[in-house]
Amino acid sequence: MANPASGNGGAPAAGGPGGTATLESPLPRPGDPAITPELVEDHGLSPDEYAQIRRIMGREPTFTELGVFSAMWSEHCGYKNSKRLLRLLPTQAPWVIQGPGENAGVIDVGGGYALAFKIESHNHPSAVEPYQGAATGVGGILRDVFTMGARPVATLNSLHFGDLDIPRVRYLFGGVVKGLGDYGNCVGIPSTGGEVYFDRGYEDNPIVNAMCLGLMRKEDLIRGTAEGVGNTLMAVGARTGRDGIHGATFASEELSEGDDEASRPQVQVGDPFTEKLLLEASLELIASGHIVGIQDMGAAGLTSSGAEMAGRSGTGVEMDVALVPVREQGMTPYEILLSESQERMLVVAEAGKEDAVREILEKWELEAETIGSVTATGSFRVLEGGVAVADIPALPLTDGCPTYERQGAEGDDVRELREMDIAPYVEPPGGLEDAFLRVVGSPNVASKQWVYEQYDTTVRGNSIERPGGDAGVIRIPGTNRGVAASTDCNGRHTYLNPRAGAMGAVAEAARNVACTGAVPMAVTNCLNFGSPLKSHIQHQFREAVLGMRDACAYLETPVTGGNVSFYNETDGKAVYPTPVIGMVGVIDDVEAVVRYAFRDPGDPILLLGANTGELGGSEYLYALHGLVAGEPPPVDLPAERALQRCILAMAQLRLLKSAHDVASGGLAATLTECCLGRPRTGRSVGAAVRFTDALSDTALLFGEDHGRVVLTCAPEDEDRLLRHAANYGVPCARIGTVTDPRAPLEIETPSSRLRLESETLRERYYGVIPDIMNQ
Amino acid sequence: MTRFTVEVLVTPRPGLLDPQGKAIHHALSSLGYDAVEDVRVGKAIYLEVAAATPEDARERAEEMCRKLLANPVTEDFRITAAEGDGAGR
Amino acid sequence: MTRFTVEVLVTPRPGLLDPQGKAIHHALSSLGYDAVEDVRVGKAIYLEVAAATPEDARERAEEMCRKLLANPVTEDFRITAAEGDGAGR
Amino acid sequence: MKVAIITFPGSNCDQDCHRSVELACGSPRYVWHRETSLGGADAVIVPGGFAHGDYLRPGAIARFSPVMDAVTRFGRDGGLIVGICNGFQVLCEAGLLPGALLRNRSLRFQSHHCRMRVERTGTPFTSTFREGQVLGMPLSHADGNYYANPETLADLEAEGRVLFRYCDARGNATAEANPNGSLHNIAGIVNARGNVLGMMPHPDRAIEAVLGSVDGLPLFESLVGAIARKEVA
Ligand SMILES: Nc1ncnc2c1ncn2[C@@H]1O[C@H](COP(=O)(O)OP(=O)(O)O)[C@@H](O)[C@H]1O
Ligand SMILES: [Mg+2]
Repeated sequence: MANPASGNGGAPAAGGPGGTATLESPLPRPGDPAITPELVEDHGLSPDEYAQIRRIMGREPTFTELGVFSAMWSEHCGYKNSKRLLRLLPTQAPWVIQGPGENAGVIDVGGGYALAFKIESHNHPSAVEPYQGAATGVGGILRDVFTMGARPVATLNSLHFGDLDIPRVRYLFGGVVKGLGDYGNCVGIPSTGGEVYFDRGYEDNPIVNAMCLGLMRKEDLIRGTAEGVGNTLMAVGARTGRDGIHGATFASEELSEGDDEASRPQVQVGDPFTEKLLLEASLELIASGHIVGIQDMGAAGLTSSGAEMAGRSGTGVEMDVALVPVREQGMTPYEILLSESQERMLVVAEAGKEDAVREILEKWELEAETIGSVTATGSFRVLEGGVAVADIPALPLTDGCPTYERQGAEGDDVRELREMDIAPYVEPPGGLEDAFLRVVGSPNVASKQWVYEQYDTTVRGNSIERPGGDAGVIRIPGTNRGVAASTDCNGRHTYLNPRAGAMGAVAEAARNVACTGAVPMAVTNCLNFGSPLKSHIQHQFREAVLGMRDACAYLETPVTGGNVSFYNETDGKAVYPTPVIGMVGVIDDVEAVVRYAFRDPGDPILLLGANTGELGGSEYLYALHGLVAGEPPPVDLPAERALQRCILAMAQLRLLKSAHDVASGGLAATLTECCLGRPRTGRSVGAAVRFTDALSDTALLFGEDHGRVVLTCAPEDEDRLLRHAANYGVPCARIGTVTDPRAPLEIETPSSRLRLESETLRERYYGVIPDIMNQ
Repeated sequence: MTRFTVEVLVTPRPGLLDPQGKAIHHALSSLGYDAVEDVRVGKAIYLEVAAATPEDARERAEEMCRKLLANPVTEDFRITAAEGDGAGR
Repeated sequence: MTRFTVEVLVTPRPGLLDPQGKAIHHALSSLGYDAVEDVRVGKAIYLEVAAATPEDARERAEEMCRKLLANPVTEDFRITAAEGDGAGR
Repeated sequence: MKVAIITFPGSNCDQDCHRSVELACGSPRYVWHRETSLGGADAVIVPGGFAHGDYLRPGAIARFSPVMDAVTRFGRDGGLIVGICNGFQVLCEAGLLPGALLRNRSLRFQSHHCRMRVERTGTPFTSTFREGQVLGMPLSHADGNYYANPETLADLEAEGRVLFRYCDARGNATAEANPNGSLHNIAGIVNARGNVLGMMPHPDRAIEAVLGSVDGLPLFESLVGAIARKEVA
């Protein structure tokens, strides 16, 4: 689904446009259930919404039409409860080629190339069946990208789970990671990064968001439109089955003919091999010039792809469901229109080019069937063996969904937590060293090697920076140019203060990109929340959007699309508000990419940015005290922008030997990672670090203040770096020196001295997740 | 206690896409086996269990299936045998 | 021609390490199923075949096994059933 | 010095191999799996990926692709063939190499850096390496656990047909250095005649310093050199 952040907000057309009158109106189909208020309610439509549907139609809708409306006016497709707020997001910049509203956003990355990118949630399917749910999530996001004409070159993800000591969480986590991996690996797309958080706030509702980056020559961009009256609609790819038919709850007997209820599974199974074929075939089709539009049959399948393509081009479509290749017998129009079977596309072929299209698909052992055509009627018209079963004005279907903006208020429980005095918890119960090892060994901070080694990270030979550092960097094939990407959202921060948390997610994602030497360019987002019908969720959503707006505007990283996932709750308990940010950036020369690990003994270590010691919402409080409390770190946007500009300038001058941002787990985590280096290939070094800040040891080592990066450079470049920082007005101080391979990490503060052996840190940092998962 | 071999067959639920079955079907067709009309692929699991009676062995196996061996969302299971040692090897 | 369902069971050859079986065994043990002494995991493949007789169906399946369905280096196969339509579903 | 790179519908590393051959000064060309001829190629690479989705068993379906008859004939005639990762699996299934690749001991897909020792130089695939040289390169597979029956294994060892063995940084073939459970830490083998190589790690992903390793490039240089020597002989 397209995120209508800048939605064109078309007012619903009054009544059906002219032209439809000459065609016969659909009649109820034999076997259709009667439309009752209960049936309408089961379809997730309010009485008011139903009244509006009747006004649009000028009559009672048929059962099939009701299904179509229910899908298109669902939260997922219609953005009922988010559209108005999303319009506040900045969406423009000179480099934005395609903003919100398409399958994926597109930006100009220079050298004649464009980058298509998008993130999407698959939370609920992953909670039901983690392996298939996650796998099909990857499939969907790949299709969103290659339907723009771009070849997928990298995937990322953002995962949030409950605590790993719970067996079901381990099952979900293991299944999701395997599902993401197996699917992307088979299609042959390297994974370049992501994030995983564990917190009890996600125990019943895991968050599984998948992101994809794709590259194309600028002139190859194609959109999901149904242009050209008389052009041909073709269903391409896998056959349509009864999978994932939209969430109506009535008895199954009314739905299907003759089949038992077990034949309508809610789970969709992914077929990555078919996806790979579909990817190659689609790119070949687009390059052939035989087609004018293409779109994934994703959520709400044929319905949303057909209606959206017509809606975008102001045309109509007419299709006959009897022509759609099906996997099962006896499927009704309702089922065919709403099926969410995977690995399918809707293609608009130029009239007369159908055979050429079929030929390309055949090469890839796929089917392409003509199912209808583009019309001038402006309506979404569906036949079954020539008999009309649905005829709906397309524009109101796609743009006429009623939107709501409810007033929300902060929940009292959250306010209490945020305002809680955390001072009593600042003293670590078992001493500083114990606290250090527990923070570094907390699954949130510890290495995600166990995760990303299940993903192919090197296929296709362009992975410049693989998972494990700040942002992934992928080279544009055949050039020296690279694109960087990072996904970020600290759900604890957004829970305690959605506005500051969302700003922080944008700031952190941009900082991660900047640390590699790439310029942050644009954002895709995935907004994972509870029920929008609740006041405190509305409040969270609004605040998060506003925080994202401010940060994206200030950092000049417009939002080009994304996804909203509401109703992430179980038994009335919602997930933490989790606005995941997927940030992309560009670097001109991948040889200049900056890595995160310390390199050579004797190199000076500098801290860019100021320590303020923010412990609110920190990993320290959670790992040592089980607390989610306090005011999370604020974002100083001007300081953040200066820091990022400064680091980019340093990278461009090739003054940096390493750069690593400070996030979860504070300086303790960052210094540990810098010393340990990459697993398997890296070389651990020690460091001698000394802080003089007038902060408590805990605040200094574990504070998660934004706007900080740990750098190293060659000894002779230290002065230049300091002068640079002064020019940008960014605090910068030398905090220490890199020491010998395998030497300890030694930290001195005004009140303590710590000496952490390399082997101890390694065991904690690399060992904890494998130990839990292999138990 | 005797040792029994319990054969557990775990199959994808009807209606669910079975990409593996589909691919094998496709391969068999291109090898000329046109008479094959459908293929579905599941798992065959052989458990060597110490139990007092065959029924006992089956019962335990059934519990294991529900708990671990089969995924109730996507798979059905059948317990087809509880014989002496080493069957199904 | 009648339609038969042929059940093909493909199992790792004895003596061969079966990491999947080992993992399931381990998981069952940690769930407290101490009575399980060994686990081996193979594939269950159901073929819907049009054939004149059950024997005919089995024979064809055997050929398919030798050609494609089983790897002779690592796997044994057994054809255990050729029944009417839809069995093993 | 034409090198045919076989492309199955699910091949993912065909482009990586193409670039590797180019960097080694050979002339790569893709051969689609439905072709029945290798177009006069001097050597063949079967690249990595998921040839036909790797359903059933990796390589099991691919071996019936039309092009495999030509590849098999080419191999039986002494032509040089390299199978990398999925290509190794395909060659085993096709009977061009002995043994089989089972599921990794971890049961997980594994994608990470590995080290392997060059066991023998002076072959068409290893002439530019040093004996005992420790190479570092990525591996990326779910089924790389090499298995062969005891007789086959004994033959492989006795005839010096194990070309690459997983090892640690010092070159010791230890159990810890074995990523997937392969018998005898086997990472790559050749057939009895010595003209067909199969290996699990990816030399095709170790051809540029900016990507972390150039240890794979000599393999392609050896291959191209062997063809050239044959040409002038
Ligand atoms: N689910 C995942 N998939 C792939 N890579 C991941 C995943 N989770 C974490 N990583 C990688 O591990 C590294 C550390 O992640 P994280 O702790 O989230 O870093 P940061 O705090 O800098 O964003 C990053 O390089 C990230 O890409
Ligand atoms: Mg970071």
